[in-house]
Formats: sequence, structure tokens, C-alpha cells
Amino acid sequence: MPAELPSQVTRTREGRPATFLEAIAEALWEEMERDSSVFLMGEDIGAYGGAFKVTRGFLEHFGQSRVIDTPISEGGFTGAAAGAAHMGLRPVVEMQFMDFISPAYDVLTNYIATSLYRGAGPLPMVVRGPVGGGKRGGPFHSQNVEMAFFHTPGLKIVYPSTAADAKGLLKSAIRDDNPVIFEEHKGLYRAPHCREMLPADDHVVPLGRARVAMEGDDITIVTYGLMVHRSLEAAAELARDRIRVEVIDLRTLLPLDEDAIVASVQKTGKLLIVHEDTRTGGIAGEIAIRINERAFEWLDGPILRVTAIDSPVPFSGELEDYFLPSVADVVTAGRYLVNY
Amino acid sequence: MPAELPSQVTRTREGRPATFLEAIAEALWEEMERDSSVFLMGEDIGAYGGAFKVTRGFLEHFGQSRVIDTPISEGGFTGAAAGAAHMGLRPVVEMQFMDFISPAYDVLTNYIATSLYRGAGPLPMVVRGPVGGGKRGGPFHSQNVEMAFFHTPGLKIVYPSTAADAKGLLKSAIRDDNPVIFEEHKGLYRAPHCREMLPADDHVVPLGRARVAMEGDDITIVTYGLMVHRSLEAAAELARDRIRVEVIDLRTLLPLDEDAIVASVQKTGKLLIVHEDTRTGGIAGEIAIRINERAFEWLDGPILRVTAIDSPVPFSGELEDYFLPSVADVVTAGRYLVNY
Amino acid sequence: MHGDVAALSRDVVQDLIYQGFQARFLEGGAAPPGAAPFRVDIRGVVMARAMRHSSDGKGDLCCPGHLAPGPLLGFGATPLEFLRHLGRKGTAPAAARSGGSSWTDLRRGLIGWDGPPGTMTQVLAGAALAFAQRGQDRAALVFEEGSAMETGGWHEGMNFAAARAAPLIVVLDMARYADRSGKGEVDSVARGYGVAAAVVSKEPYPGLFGTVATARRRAVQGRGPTVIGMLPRGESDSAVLHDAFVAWALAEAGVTEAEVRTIERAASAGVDHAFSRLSREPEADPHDALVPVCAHEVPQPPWTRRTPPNPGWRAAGEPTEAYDAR
Amino acid sequence: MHGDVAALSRDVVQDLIYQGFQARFLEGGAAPPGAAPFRVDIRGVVMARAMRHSSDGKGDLCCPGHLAPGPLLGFGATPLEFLRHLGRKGTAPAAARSGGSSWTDLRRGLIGWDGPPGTMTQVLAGAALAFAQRGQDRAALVFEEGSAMETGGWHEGMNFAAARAAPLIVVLDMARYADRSGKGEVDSVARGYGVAAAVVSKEPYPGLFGTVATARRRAVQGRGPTVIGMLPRGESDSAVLHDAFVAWALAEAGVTEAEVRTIERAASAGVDHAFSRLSREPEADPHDALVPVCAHEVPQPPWTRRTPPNPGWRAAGEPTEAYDAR
Ligand SMILES: Cc1ncc(C[n+]2csc(CCOP(=O)(O)OP(=O)(O)O)c2C)c(N)n1
Ligand SMILES: Cc1ncc(C[n+]2csc(CCOP(=O)(O)OP(=O)(O)O)c2C)c(N)n1
Ligand SMILES: [Mg+2]
Ligand SMILES: [Mg+2]
Repeated sequence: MPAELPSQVTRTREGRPATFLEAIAEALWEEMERDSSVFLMGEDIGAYGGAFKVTRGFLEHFGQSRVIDTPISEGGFTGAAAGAAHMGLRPVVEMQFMDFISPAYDVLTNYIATSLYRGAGPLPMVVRGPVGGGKRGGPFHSQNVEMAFFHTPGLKIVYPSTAADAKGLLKSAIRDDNPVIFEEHKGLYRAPHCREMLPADDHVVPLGRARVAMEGDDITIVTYGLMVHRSLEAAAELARDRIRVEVIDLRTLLPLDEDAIVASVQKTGKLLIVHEDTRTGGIAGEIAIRINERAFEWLDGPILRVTAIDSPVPFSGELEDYFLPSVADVVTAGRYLVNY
Repeated sequence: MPAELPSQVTRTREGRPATFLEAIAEALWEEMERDSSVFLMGEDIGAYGGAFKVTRGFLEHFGQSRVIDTPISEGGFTGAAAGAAHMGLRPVVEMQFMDFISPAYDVLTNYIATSLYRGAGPLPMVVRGPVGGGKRGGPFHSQNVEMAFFHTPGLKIVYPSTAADAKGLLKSAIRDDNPVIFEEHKGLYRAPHCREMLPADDHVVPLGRARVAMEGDDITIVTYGLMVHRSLEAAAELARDRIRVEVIDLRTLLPLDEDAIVASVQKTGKLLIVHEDTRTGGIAGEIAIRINERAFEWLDGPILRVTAIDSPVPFSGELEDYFLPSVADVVTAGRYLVNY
Repeated sequence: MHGDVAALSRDVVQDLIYQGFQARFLEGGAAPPGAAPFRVDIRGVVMARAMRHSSDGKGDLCCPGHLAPGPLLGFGATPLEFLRHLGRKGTAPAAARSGGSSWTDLRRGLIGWDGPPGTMTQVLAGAALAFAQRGQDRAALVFEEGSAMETGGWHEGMNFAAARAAPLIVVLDMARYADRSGKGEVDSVARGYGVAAAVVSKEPYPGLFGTVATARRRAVQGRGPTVIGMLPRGESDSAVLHDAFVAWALAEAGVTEAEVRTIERAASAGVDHAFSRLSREPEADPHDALVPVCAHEVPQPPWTRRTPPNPGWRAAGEPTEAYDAR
Repeated sequence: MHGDVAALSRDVVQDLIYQGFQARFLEGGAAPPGAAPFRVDIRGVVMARAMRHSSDGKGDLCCPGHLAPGPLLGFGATPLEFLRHLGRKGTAPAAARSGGSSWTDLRRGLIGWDGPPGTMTQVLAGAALAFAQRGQDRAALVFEEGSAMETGGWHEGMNFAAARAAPLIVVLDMARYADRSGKGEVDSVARGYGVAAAVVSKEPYPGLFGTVATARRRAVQGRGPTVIGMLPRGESDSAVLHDAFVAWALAEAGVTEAEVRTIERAASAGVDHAFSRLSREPEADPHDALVPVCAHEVPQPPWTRRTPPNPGWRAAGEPTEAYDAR
């Protein structure tokens, strides 16, 4: 039996470290084994194994009724997933690239997010897929999509930064009774530094709780996804100047773990938000006003942010590198805030 | 000739005050007369005259090629509008209710907003329609849509609060070379207190510039749309306690007139943001962080906000009234901030 | 009641007469303030009745769409529920938080419409997929406005259902209220998806009933969706009203005048009761607007409808708990 | 070159051979790092050539879609431009800010694809509408992947074009790269919209040319859109390659071996030159990423890629101007 398993879901069983991508695959596989109501839908996830090969071998093992190759119609199959969820199934929908969630914007915000509120019951479903830049994918294969949905009551948004969290949070998302948007940075998928041993037991990480990725008391950096790694690099550089940075990895963006941010800001008095997504209307704004509402008196400097610039994601490597927030940007901002 | 004109476009010609709705109709009519490349598309805007009768009589006057009744396919006809704009026309697309813009989310954010950036040239087009609650329309006929687009570089967003501004801003939007989302609060359409004499000459109000709706130096309220009126009521109430409120009417949300907000906050040191849209991820966040970036030192209290609650728009009147921000909410918050 | 009978049995006809009268009295009654007027096309009631009903959550699924209340009544909803919903009462099925004219009660097989035309075809396609996946003897029925075919969403839902041979029946009400363009005849569109199609106009009621019963049989046999186009009765009067059905029942179904009168009285009394009861029902409770919008509680952000925040330096010692965060 | 000729003239055939060789050499050349490989279906070049070209912005409009570079070359783009674009050079038509394999140059009648399959059918439908509104002798041609028919967006664009009888020609490349479900034969789908349809497989090139020429004629006469389904050549080899065209030209179009060799050498030399030139072209300039995304300048928010903000109390007296806001 283990011999038949696709290799990307066997790392933990074999006691070997798993990549971020393998962690995702393991979460899907284990949840499908655990609960027969869990099933997958998406473009080319079956016969082809998925654009990033997350679901290679799933079709053979779980069969055509639980691994569904869909037409190119993100709105339509996301709506269909909702119908299946109404009937007690737990669909996990893959967007080949998360940028492609945009045709499903209507059904996600108007139908799915409002279902419980409208008295039509909870809709347990996950929409997951690769996000993020740095891969020269250009404007339509590199986006971060959180801000398209952050404003919609009734949705949850998850964006892990480590392999262990990716697995544990995806399992929680699948078990959650709410629709969850699950973002996977493709820059982490096969990143060697993200490869880690995952807990061998059923590894579940609760939604809605941030993680302190590094402790410090000079300045708080709130971030998520790939930017956690950039921020940790920056923190290491700042540490050489004896600046002690606290790095908070949000993990879940909606609902926001306000308490974790407030607690850290009450300790450091300085807050820098780092996100890969573009600047205007990014999540930094909401964090800033929440801190104003709850911890203004503790602020010893302005709340600042390091983000991508307000532009579609550029195609050329040179432009994209310039567009994305860099470690140097974080260091500059951090140093500025500490000296404020 | 004037006898043949539909009544809703003749108020200014006849030297009579116009409602907000009539101001919109006049702007459309005048721009269509001025520039033959301007044309209208939307559901039931022709034979039926539009759900709110904004375009009653337009079909008869301008003909079928300039007043186009579309199928129910907001994505499709918004995409088609982009194609027409590529060819030098200036489409003005009506969403019957702005909530219906959601099926066009994909084409607006991925195709239209990125056109100039992608080297495909500017796309001069306006997407306009009624927004807002208080009319018992329930979750899908009451929304404010600014936050769906505020995060998208390449778009402009306009949201007027007075009849004169509605006319002047819509004319500017039509003449602008960028795609503009134009929100019209249906609670203002026929509101008697919005009826006013419009300037008789070609009345144009530039995009991107806020308006000081009331001067004061104790506290700044930044707001827009219907909430300008609620805020002015609250300001009048606060004035009885000798609290002098400055009310800034944003008018254009994207690009944000940051300078106007900064200038006011530098005067008052206290900032309250009032928006009808729901709370989390609302525009208040972006304003808060911009003030942190540019005027933190001037703040004498936390930046606070009064907004709708995080929920779909409720259907029942009792629920909707509770959901929406009230004058009392603004007064409470204002008083709190002043005493801070 | 199974959809396996090809013709209407006499007791079903009597039920339908009853529901038709209920619908008419609902229509005739003082419409609650703000409610949209509705006209009941009796064909919708007949078609809904050809599906398999149960109240244990294991029967067929129906989205009445804008043809509510007919199919709602057909699936066992009561006039009082309908009035509560339309009247935005606190006792309403969706607690007055949501509108339209139908609501969701999955145990009875009812699902409320929401979103643009076409959305519910997608949703019911997915529900039908779930039936097929589990090998259940269940099908899904959705009533859409004809304009649904103009939306891309409908095509995506239809294509998905066709590709998966999902047990789905789509009834398109082809009346048009305004001059809007958009081509697409039901027949050729269905052919484009390789699914069965039927067009009904004013044809005899057993035929309508049989059309859905046949579609249902095909569906649960794994032979895929059927699209049914329901043509308008005429230019100005699009719906086939209850009188026509009663006339047919008298002429063809062996129902007597006396029976009709008895049924009418019962329906009238029931609806009257519902109206009088309605006036005593409470309005929605504002705090209901604050119910969590997520299944597990997600706290409302601070100071949403409570007192302003009270930073810690004022309430010495208890900085983060000095105000009610809910 | 007008699309009004029913068969390919000899000099057009020679041009096409030239473009086919260019395309093949582009394909064969070292693909710039990161660029997706492409295979040129010569039928796309032939069809694009049946449209009316000009470089004054008044000819037909073509979206080459994923069939670029064939139709791009057919509309007058140069191999060097194509390489610059694919190679993300600063000299690229879209200044390397945007990708894919085609770009926009409205004067030459080229429009780059963007967004999901189906989007460009909507956009070209609107462009075609503009032609019709102005009574111009112009039509729009869009190449889509076959999967476009699976998207609702395509149906909405198609329905719109059909309803307005817009001068639009839609070529659907029906090859499938993976096992994805979705029904819909071109013929019956077109019938659903009441528009003309044609299916082309490996039929003789004058036929392909004539198919588009006829569609174009219908279009500019106000007789509405045509949908053309281009079937794959086979299971594994979906595209009809240039060799087949050359073989046909030799056998049927009176072109000689010697002529073909001459054309081939010219194409080869041109593409070689383009490649060598490309290596000397500058990369994109990072500051170009900061170009305004709006037609009138919209300032970037403060401190985007500049020094941190410097609040006024530090730079006494000049609070808001103490840092570079652009
Ligand atoms: C996205 C979206 N666009 C538009 C509407 C508004 N709308 C709903 S039904 C309808 C007209 C339906 O026309 P038709 O199918 O002829 O139905 P009738 O009302 O005549 O039965 C319109 C314009 C909507 N609810 N959602
Ligand atoms: C919204 C959206 N969904 C999915 C995609 C990804 N995508 C583009 S083309 C394509 C496959 C096209 O298949 P087919 O029509 O068979 O074309 P082929 O590539 O074989 O020519 C996919 C999955 C996309 N670009 N946008
Ligand atoms: Mg109708
Ligand atoms: Mg293909």
C-alpha cells in the first residue's frame, strides 16, 4: 500500500522532512482519507496531477468522483462547490493560480460568504491555490488575493508561511464550517529552507491565531507568507545592531488576531507592517486603525509599512524585483522606526 | 426642441434646482451632446429608461447605437465597453444596482485596470450606478462597492455627496482617460435636501480633490457620500456644545486626496472617519495609515471610525437601521475624541 | 409523492388546487409594505409537485427562484412562513436578515435564491453532483428567469452539470419584462451542452407534470440534466393563472365544482388566519444584525455599536479589557 | 491586402511562406530564459492574412491570443519585436511590464490578450461594435483557446456580439492539453446564438483563407459574427506546421523549390539578425515599474521606494514636504 502512494504525500509517514508543497499534499490526502465527504475540484488536478503537481496520484487513489477535473469556469465550479457543501460535502477547490479566483468573486462574496447569514446554513469549503510574485509570472499569475476578500464578512482567509503551518492550517480549514480562502505562496512550495519535519500525528493548527516567529522588544513587525522569511532575514541583520525585532506571523488574515498584535505593540511601542501585496488598500491599513482603536497610547512612533508598489505585477525580472518589498526595505524601515 | 427633452435633464436649462438624480442625467445628456464618442450601455436603460429612470428619453433622442440595452451579463458588456474604448469611444456603463458590478470584477481588475500599464493604452470609460443602504433592498441591492476596487492600481473611484458635485464629477469622469467607478447613493437620488441650483455653464469638478464641507478646528471628520449629510447633522449637534467640527467630503476615493486630510489633521489633531460601508477592510484603514505616515506627530488622539457593522446588509428595516452608522454614533465618537 | 407517475393523480390535483388558491389569496392579500408583488404561474406549482418531497432532508431539492411562492407551497412551505418572510418579521425563516421571496429549508428540500440569475443553476448543479456521488435517488430542480441564459454564470453551471451528468432540471421562465437583447433558444442551447430539452407553453397539465417526471427519471438514472423552457402565455399576461388549472381540473380530472368550493374555502381560511396571525408577529430584533456571520464566532471588531474605546491609561491597569470587544 | 479574395494569390502565398519560416526560426531559436515554448499553427497565419491590414489604425483588429506569433507576424509585427517582448527587454513593446506572447499596437491592428480565456472575445466584440457604430469597413478577429467556450465570459461576449450583429470573427483552437471536462460543439453553440459557424480541420489553405474572407465579408455587411472551430491535427500533434504549407504551395500554388529556398534564406537571415540584435538590447529599467498606472499622473503613496518619511517636527517648518512623495 505505501508503495502505491504518490511520493509527495509520504514524507511524514517515512519520517522524512517535507517541503511546503508536500505538506499541502499531505493535508489534502489525510483529510480525504479521514472524511469521505472531502473531495477536490479544479482545473487539471486529476489526470494531469495539477499545474504544480500537488495532487499527482490522487485521482488514481480516490477515484473520479472525489477528484474532479473541471472546465475552465472558476465561477461556475465554485458555485457548484457551494451546492455540494449545502448537501453535506466538504469541497476543496483548487485555483490553478489564485489570480484566477477573480471570476469567482461574485459567487464567493455574494452567495457563499452570505449563506450562513441568509439562513441557508454554513458552507464548509476551501478555495486554495498558489499566490505571489518573484516567479516572473507577470500580472495574471503572480497576485496576492487577500484584499479582494478581506472586506467580506463571512469568509476566512489563511496564508501560511511554513510547511508545518501549511499542513496544520489546511487541515483546520477543511474542518472549518466556514468558507476559507487558502493562499499558498509559490515561492515557498519547493524552497529548501522551508523543508521541515512535520509532527507525525494528526497535525492541526487552529485558525485565527498568529504566531510569534521571533521574540523581541524594540519593534514589532507584523507580516505573513513569504514576507515572514524576508522579515526574519531583516531581523537578523538588525540584530547585528542590537535591535531586537519581534516578528509576528499572522497566519490567518481574517479573522485577524488583533490580540496578538496589540500585545506585541504594547511591548515594543513600534509597529511595522510588511506585506507583499500592493500598498494602497492593503491589510496594513486595517491593522493600523485597529491599533489606533486599542493601543494608541502605547505607540512611540508612527505605524509604517513596507509593501509592493501600486502597480500590476511586472513581467520582467528587473521590474518585478524592484516592485516587490526587499529585505533592505524592511531593514531601512525598521532602523528608521527604532531611531524614531 | 426643449419641449422634446426628457424632464430630468432640463432643470438647469430652465433655471430650476435639480435633484441629485437630475444632476446625473444632465451630466450624461450634456456629455453625449458635446462628444459623439460618448455612449451608454446597461440593462433596461433604453426602452425602459433605466431602473431609476435616469436615462428616460435618451434612447429616443440619441438612438439605438448610443443607448444600448444589454443582456444580463455585467462582465461581458463591461469587457465590450473596454473594446469600444480601445477604439476611441467613451462608454458609460450603468450597473442597474452597483452590487451587480461583482460579475465584472475580473474584467475590471485584470483587464481594464491594467490596460495602460500593459501598454494597451488608456481606457476611458465610466461604470456608474446606484449604491448604498437604507432602502430595504437587502444584501444584494444595497452595497457600497468601493472596497472591491480600492486596492486596484489603475482605477479611479468617485463617490459624490451633492447634486452639483455629482454633475461636475460625472462630467470629469467621462472626460478622464482612465476607467472610473462612479457611485451614486440612491438615498440622495431624490432627497429634497439635495435639490439645488446647478451652475448654468459647463460645470466640471476635478477628480482627486476633496472638499471642505464644513470648517472647524476641534476635530476632523473624513467622510463621503450619504455619510457627509449624517456627519453634518452630527456636527450641528456637536456645535451646540461648542465643538467645532471640520467635515471633509472626499468626493474621489481613488486617488485619495491625502493632502486635504493631512492639512485638516494638522489643524485639529483629531481624526474620525465615517463610512457607510462595513468596517473591516474599509477605507478608514488606508486613511489611518497614511496619516501615520505623514502626520503622526500631530495626532492628539487615536484615529477612530464609525462604520456599518461587519455583516451583509440586512433586509428588515429594524436590522438595517441598526446596521448602518447613525448620527448618534457619529456624535458619540466625536464627543469622545474631543474629550480625549 | 414520486415523480414516477406519468399523469397527475386525482389527489395531487386536489392538493394543487389547494396550493393554487393559497397562492392566489397570498397574492390578493394586502402585500406587506415594501414587498414586491408576485403572480403565481400555476405551471411552476405543477412542475415542482412532480419532484419527490420529504421533510427529512433526503428528498429532492428545489430552488423556487422568482416563481415563489408556488413551488415553495408545493414543497410544503406554509403561507404563514411565506408572509413572515416577505413581511420581514423577526419570526421569518431567515430571521428577516435576507430577502427575495424564497428561503432555505434543506430538510424540506427548499433552497433560497441569491445572486444574479444563473447562480442558482451553478449551486443546484453542485447539489445534484453530491446526490450522484452518493448514488442517491435524488434530483435538483431550479426555476430561473429566462434572462439567466444571458449570464455567463448560467452557462458555466449548465456546462458543469452536463459534463458530470448531474441529476439537474432547469426550468427557464421565458417571459421578458423589458426590451433587453440576447439570443439563445432553449433547444439549441441545450443541444450545445448535449443535454435534453423541452419547451412547454400552455400544454395540458399532465404533460407538464410528465415533462418534469420524465426529466427526473432520466436524471436519477444518470442520464444527465434537462432544460425546460417555459414560454410566456402572451405578450401582456405572461403567467398561466390558477383559474385555468381549476377549469382544466373540472373538465378533465374529474374534480367537481363542490370539491373545488370546499378546497377554496379551506385555503381561504388558512391564508386569512396566516394574515391575522402575521399582524401579531414581532418585528426583527436589531441585535440580530450582530449575529456572527461565521459558523464559529468571529468577534465583531471593537467599538462597532458599543461605547468608544477606553485606552488603558484612563482605566488604569486593564488596558485591553476596558471596553466590550464584542 | 483585402479579405475579399476567395483564394490565396501567389504573392500572398510567398509572404505566408516567409512568415511561416520566421515563426519556425523564432521557435527553433534559443528561447529566452523563462519564456514558454510555442508552436506555430500555420493555419492561424493564413487566417490572419485574410483580414484587412493597415498601419494607420484604420484596418481590421486582431487578437492573436495564444496563436502568436503567427498572426502577429501576419499583421506586420517583426521577429525582433516578438523576441524583445518574449525576452522581457526594456525595448519590448510593453516595456517588459506585461507578458504573454502578444502585445497591443492599435495602429497595426494588434491587440494583446489578457485575462482568462473568453475575455478577448468580449473585448473584440466591443471593438467590433465601435466599427459598426461608425459604419466603418472594419472587422475584428480573435483567436481563442477552445476552452474559452467553457467560460461564462466567452458566452457573454458571444451573446453580446450576436445581439448587436457586431463584425466579429472568433477562431477557437480546439486542441486540449489535458483531460478537462466541458461539452459544447462549435456548431450547436453558434446556433444557440444564431450566428454563422464553420469548422476547419486540415482543409486546403485557400479554403481556410476563404472561410475568414467570407466571414469578414458577412461581418462588414452587418450580418453578424462567425465562429470558426479549428480542430486539432491529431492526438499528440495538434498544430498544422509550416512544412505542410510549403508542401502545398509547391504542389498547388505554383511556387517553386528555388523560390522557397530564397524565401527561407531571407527569413533565416532576418531572424538571425534579430536574435543577435536582441542580445545587445537593454534589460528593463526598474524605475519603469513606477510609471503611473493611470493616464494622468497619480502619485505613488509616500515612502514606497524612497527614504522613510521624515515627520515635520524633525525637519522644522516643512512638515509635509520634507520627503519625496513620488
Ligand atoms: C448581476 C445581476 N444583474 C442584474 C440583476 C437584475 N435583474 C434580475 S432579474 C432581471 C430581469 C429578468 O428578466 P427576465 O428574465 O426577462 O425575467 P422576468 O423578470 O421578466 O421574469 C434583472 C435585470 C441581478 N439581480 N443581478
Ligand atoms: C481564469 C483562468 N483560468 C484558468 C486559466 C489557465 N488556463 C489558460 S489556458 C488553459 C488551458 C487551455 O486549454 P485548451 O483550451 O485546451 O488550450 P490549449 O492550451 O491546449 O491550446 C488554462 C487552464 C487562466 N488563464 N485564467
Ligand atoms: Mg421572465
Ligand atoms: Mg487548445
